Amino acid sequence: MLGDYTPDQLLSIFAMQGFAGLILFSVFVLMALGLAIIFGQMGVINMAHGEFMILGAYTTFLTSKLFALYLPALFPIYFFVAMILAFIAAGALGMLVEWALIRHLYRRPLDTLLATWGLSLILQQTYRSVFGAREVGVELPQWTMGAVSLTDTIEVPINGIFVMVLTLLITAAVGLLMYRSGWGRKVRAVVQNRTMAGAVGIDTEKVDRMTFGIGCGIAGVAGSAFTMIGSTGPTSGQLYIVDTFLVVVFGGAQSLLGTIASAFTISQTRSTLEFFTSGSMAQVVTLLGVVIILMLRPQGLFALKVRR
Amino acid sequence: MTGSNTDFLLAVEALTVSFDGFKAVDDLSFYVDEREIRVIIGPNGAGKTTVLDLICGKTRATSGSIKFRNRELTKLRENEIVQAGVGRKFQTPSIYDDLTVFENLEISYPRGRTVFGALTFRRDAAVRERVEEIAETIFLADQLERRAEFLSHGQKQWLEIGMLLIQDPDLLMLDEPVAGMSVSERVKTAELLHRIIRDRSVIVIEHDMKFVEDIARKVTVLHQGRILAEGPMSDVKANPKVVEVYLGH
Amino acid sequence: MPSAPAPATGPAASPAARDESTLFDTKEWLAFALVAAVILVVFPLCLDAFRLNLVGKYLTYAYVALGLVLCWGFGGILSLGQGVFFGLGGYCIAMFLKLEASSAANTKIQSTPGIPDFMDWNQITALPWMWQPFHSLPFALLAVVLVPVLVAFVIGAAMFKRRVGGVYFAIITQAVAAIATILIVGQQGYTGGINGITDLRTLHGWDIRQDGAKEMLYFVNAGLLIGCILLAQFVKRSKFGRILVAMRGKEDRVRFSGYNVANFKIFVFCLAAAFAAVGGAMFTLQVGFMSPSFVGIVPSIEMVIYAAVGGRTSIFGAIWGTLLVNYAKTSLSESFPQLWLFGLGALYIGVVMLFPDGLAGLWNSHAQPTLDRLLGRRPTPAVQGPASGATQPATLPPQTAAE
Amino acid sequence: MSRDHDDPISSPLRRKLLQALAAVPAAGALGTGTLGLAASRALAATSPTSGVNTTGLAVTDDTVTVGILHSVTGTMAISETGSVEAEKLAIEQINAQGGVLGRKILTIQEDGQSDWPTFAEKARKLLVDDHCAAVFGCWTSASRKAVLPVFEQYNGMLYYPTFYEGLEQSKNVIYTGQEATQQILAGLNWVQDEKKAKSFYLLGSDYIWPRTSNKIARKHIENVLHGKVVGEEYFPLGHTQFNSVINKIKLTKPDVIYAIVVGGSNVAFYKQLKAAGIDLSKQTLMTISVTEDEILGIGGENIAGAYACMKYFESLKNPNNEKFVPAFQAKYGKDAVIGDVTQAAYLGPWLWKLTCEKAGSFDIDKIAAASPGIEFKGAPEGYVRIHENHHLWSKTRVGRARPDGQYDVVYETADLMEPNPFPKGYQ
Repeated sequence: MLGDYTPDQLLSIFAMQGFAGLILFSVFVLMALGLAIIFGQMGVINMAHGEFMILGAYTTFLTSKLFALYLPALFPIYFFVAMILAFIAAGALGMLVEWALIRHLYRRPLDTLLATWGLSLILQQTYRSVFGAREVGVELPQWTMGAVSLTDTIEVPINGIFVMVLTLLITAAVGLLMYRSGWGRKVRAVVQNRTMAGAVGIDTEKVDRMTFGIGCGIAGVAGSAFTMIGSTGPTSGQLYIVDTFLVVVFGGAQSLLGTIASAFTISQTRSTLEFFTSGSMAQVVTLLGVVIILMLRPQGLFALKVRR
Repeated sequence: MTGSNTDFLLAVEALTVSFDGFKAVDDLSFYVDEREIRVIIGPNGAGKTTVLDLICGKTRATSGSIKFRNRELTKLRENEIVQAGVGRKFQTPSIYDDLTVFENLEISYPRGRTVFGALTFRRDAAVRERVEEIAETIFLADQLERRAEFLSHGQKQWLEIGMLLIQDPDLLMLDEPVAGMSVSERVKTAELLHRIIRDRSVIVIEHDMKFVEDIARKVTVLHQGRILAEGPMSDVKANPKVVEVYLGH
Repeated sequence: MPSAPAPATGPAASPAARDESTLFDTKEWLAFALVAAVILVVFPLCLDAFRLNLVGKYLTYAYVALGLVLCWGFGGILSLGQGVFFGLGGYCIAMFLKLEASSAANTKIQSTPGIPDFMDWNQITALPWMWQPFHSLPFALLAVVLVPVLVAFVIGAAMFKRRVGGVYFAIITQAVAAIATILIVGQQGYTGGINGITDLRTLHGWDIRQDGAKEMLYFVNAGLLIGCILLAQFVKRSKFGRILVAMRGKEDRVRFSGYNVANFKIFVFCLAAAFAAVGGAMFTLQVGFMSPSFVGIVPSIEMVIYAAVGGRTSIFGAIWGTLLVNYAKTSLSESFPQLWLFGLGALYIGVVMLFPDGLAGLWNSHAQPTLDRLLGRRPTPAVQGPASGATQPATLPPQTAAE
Repeated sequence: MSRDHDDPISSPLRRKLLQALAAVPAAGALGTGTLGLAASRALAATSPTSGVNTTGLAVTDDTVTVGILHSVTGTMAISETGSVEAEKLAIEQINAQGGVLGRKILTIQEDGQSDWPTFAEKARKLLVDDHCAAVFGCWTSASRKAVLPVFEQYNGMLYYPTFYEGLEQSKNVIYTGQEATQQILAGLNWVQDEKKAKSFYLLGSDYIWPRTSNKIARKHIENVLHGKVVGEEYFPLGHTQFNSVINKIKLTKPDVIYAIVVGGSNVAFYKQLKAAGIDLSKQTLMTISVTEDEILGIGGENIAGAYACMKYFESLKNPNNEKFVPAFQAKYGKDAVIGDVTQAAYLGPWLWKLTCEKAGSFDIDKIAAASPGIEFKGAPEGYVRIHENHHLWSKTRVGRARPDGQYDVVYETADLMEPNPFPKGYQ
């Protein structure tokens, strides 16, 4: 199919495909980051991760309605407020869930899997009861629409750039938080040796709750950002679960860097395949590839040790 | 790298393992005779447990060779090493909490170890007798129907020893067998060990010096993954280097 | 080393001599008799043809739950992809039935008569090679079990040999379920796509849509299920069952007792796959079609809850759990559709947090002591024996077994 | 059912097919619609139950029981709710006019739970236990495929509302929605005439309806319109990343994007299309999968300018629709929107009533035989008529999406389009 194009066009194809891949990469990172913290640091399988994302999306939806109603002048910037609210809402729910459910289930990862699946069903039904079964349309500020033309033939959608920048910021923030802040040290201490961390005066319960809350909060922000590119409905979150888990596992669970690298690998593969084959085949081939690689290299791409 | 053939029961040669560049065991060589009792001592982090892990296959060597009756162990899977005649007791009691004492011992009984064998395994008289005999040895004859999880710490240690005994290994490796025991349990364990080390080779890791002196003929002192000293207890005890890094503390 | 096998007549005085050579102990006999009586006698007598068919459908899920009890309850291997095996089994028999329903005479109006209608709609002009052997019933029956077992073997061998377990295994099986669904839906020319393989009519000329046939199939289904229960019970009572339990807690120790753990896991995973596949095949026969909606992630996880509600380590609990959850689903979702999803969600949480041993646990901790007390007063020797925990000690987690 | 196959010459299926191919549009000319309405009460008085019900249906002297079978729970509940509402509204209106053959309609509603075996089960229940005289229901093809053998085995009557891929015809089903050619061909003709379109990019969700529809579209574009298909692509259900295909679209610059994406993917697709700078006021996009219902989720501003090819739009101007829309909104709220399928579902009870009155009976065989030629002049979409192949003759319309979520009707075919579920030359 490439024979039909001039070299110039080919260049723009590759450039635009590269951006498409980068956008997909950002989406994956945003999805996986919260989960990587929760799963990687706490060993908890949060099957309701997608529902936390959708909570963020619904928060954005409500915020947009409120702004349209009461603060129409500020509508263009409502999105930033919405993201903060999404973080708070999802984070607060996350902490509540940690307190009510998760803390009783540490060391029983398969049970957290089932319990959070139950939670996801309950959340879905709650969304359905509150917001209706149909997807809601989130009205976006005008500036998020359209594309930036880099050259005559290379165009990049603004919302894609927005998601990329957001991903960069959040990743940097999480990195700082985990590796440069006192709180991050505490988290890592608790992960490595819970008893010892407790003994030296770290409130492990509080650290757990905060970690879980922050992981869920990031999911909320991701959900908020996804209103730009995806759908917001009661069951939309479920669509993300498989991809998200595979990204985290493929990256090697415990390492943040691994998660990012794995998101990059998977997104670029899929985006390239999508271009040369079709959407369905691309997804099957990518999933299959990831599963086969995981079978051959169960520790994931970048982890140093096998966790059992 | 493959080691040469020897008359030793166990020949460890040039054994090295590194974790992310850190050499936990560094170019280690030592030999264990048939029916020898070898005690390994050394400060924390000296690599004692890692050596046992390497021999029993739990950890894979980076280089070097481990030969058991001139059979290379580094390439075998754990279960094959066990079937070759090496038994291992872990530092913290590693038993099956959800099973009874009887079932714990029965699982360790060396018959029906394949899938098909396990499906067709029958609890016949030979099995029962052997289980009861071992239970007698490890002071648990009256606890056979008890779930292992409800045993005391000392009893769990004994049970694990019993699980090794029923395998009847030629080389028995014990990692701190008396750690965490009460005084009376400790006495009984010493007595138990004395009985079971009689007709096989044993490698013991132990911190309890009195216990070590009691059973050891030859001691290997490890420090930072290497052998610091080796020889009869009395020699080792007098070795100034050993005193400095270990005994002096 | 003493090794002369002898009949089980060891020292009788010791409690250790409790007889494990029989398939059931007394309590299990009762549980088995109850299950068999209910599904073979009570249901057929009390339910009309419609309800009986419904229960028959529920029971096909019980095969999956049964497999999960062995695989997850005993072995600690949680597969979130059992729907794949259920589906594969179902598709294998559906392919045979579809070919029989697509005789040249029945499909005259197609541009290519003699091939399934959905192939014709997808411009396929000749029967694909992988469909060819499904003209033969023996092959199809064999494939029902062998194809899923082969898939399970490949997955299991790859994963367990490399010691992937627990959560990782669960996530990968889930991905497999996702892949299977996308493939089945996408390759509609070969699989019938999202509609599945529908309009199945006869099995060797025997019209499976008639009430009589459905009743017959119910009994075949119930019989096979009882066969699978017996097989599961055999595995549980054998040393294999105890090794599974041992593996669940201390995998390393089992290795150092001289067992190749991976082989045991592969076997039990394949067995669970085979059970699920038989269930899928019976589903197809009783319901009359197979579709990708039983293969995906959601149905696969839902099947886990059947086993969990019954009590993840209870073979008989799996049957009751499946029946109960499905009954609740059918009746609750009719009258309170909203409530049902809340209820199902709460069920997952409750069964994990409050009743980890499900129905079986509740029975053992509440009903059984009462029953023992009642029966203890009467001169009934049947249920006498060691205290309730002792007959099934291997399988009960601490909460209920505390004596 | 087996009879059909043992003796193919007399098979009703085959006979109808032959008739369909022979195309006999004149057959429907004999109107029964007005006659039926007027005669309803007279018939009631003169039709004893034993006469109108010889097959043990749930008919008494003053009631007749029908079933409604849709998903009220599960993933399909979103789509099927509108159909349930429309069917209930129609039944209510019919009852207000005196019912069918003088009998009030009672309904039994069952929930298919978005689960195909459940649909089959409930269909069996409605037919075997409840002896429903007719069932209005199903939405997805998968659910229809699941219940079809049940309806054929127990001889029931299903009124199926959704536009679908065709390739099916049964004595026991009346298809009140369009089969694929009715939805596609006229729209493509229009877009070629109006937009001088030569090149088309086909895409859709990966399952039978979009694939079959695109297949028909491709044949029509290549063989009839002599245009070019520059790309054809499918995405798994629930797919949310369309940037790659949007790039391909930008590169191939098709005159028309022909999109049959469904569900949540729809939302993502149109948002990303807009974000990528593809302006639907300049780039022609035609869809057959977005009704007013779907726009609620997509957001009107994201899809404004796109063309949809349907038989009904809520904004349609005709006397019937001007009564129907307010009636619907009076019952279900003023925000309720009415899509193509909802309107088709509304037709079901009315068509059944008219057929009963023509046949003078509730018996399924008589209904099936009397159906061809039944006309309904009160349809919100305008005049419709049942074809010998049990599908409806109806017009095809093209609407242009407005930012407020409604469509402006920009074109409608002059004549009714003939339903042709097994289109020769398109397979």
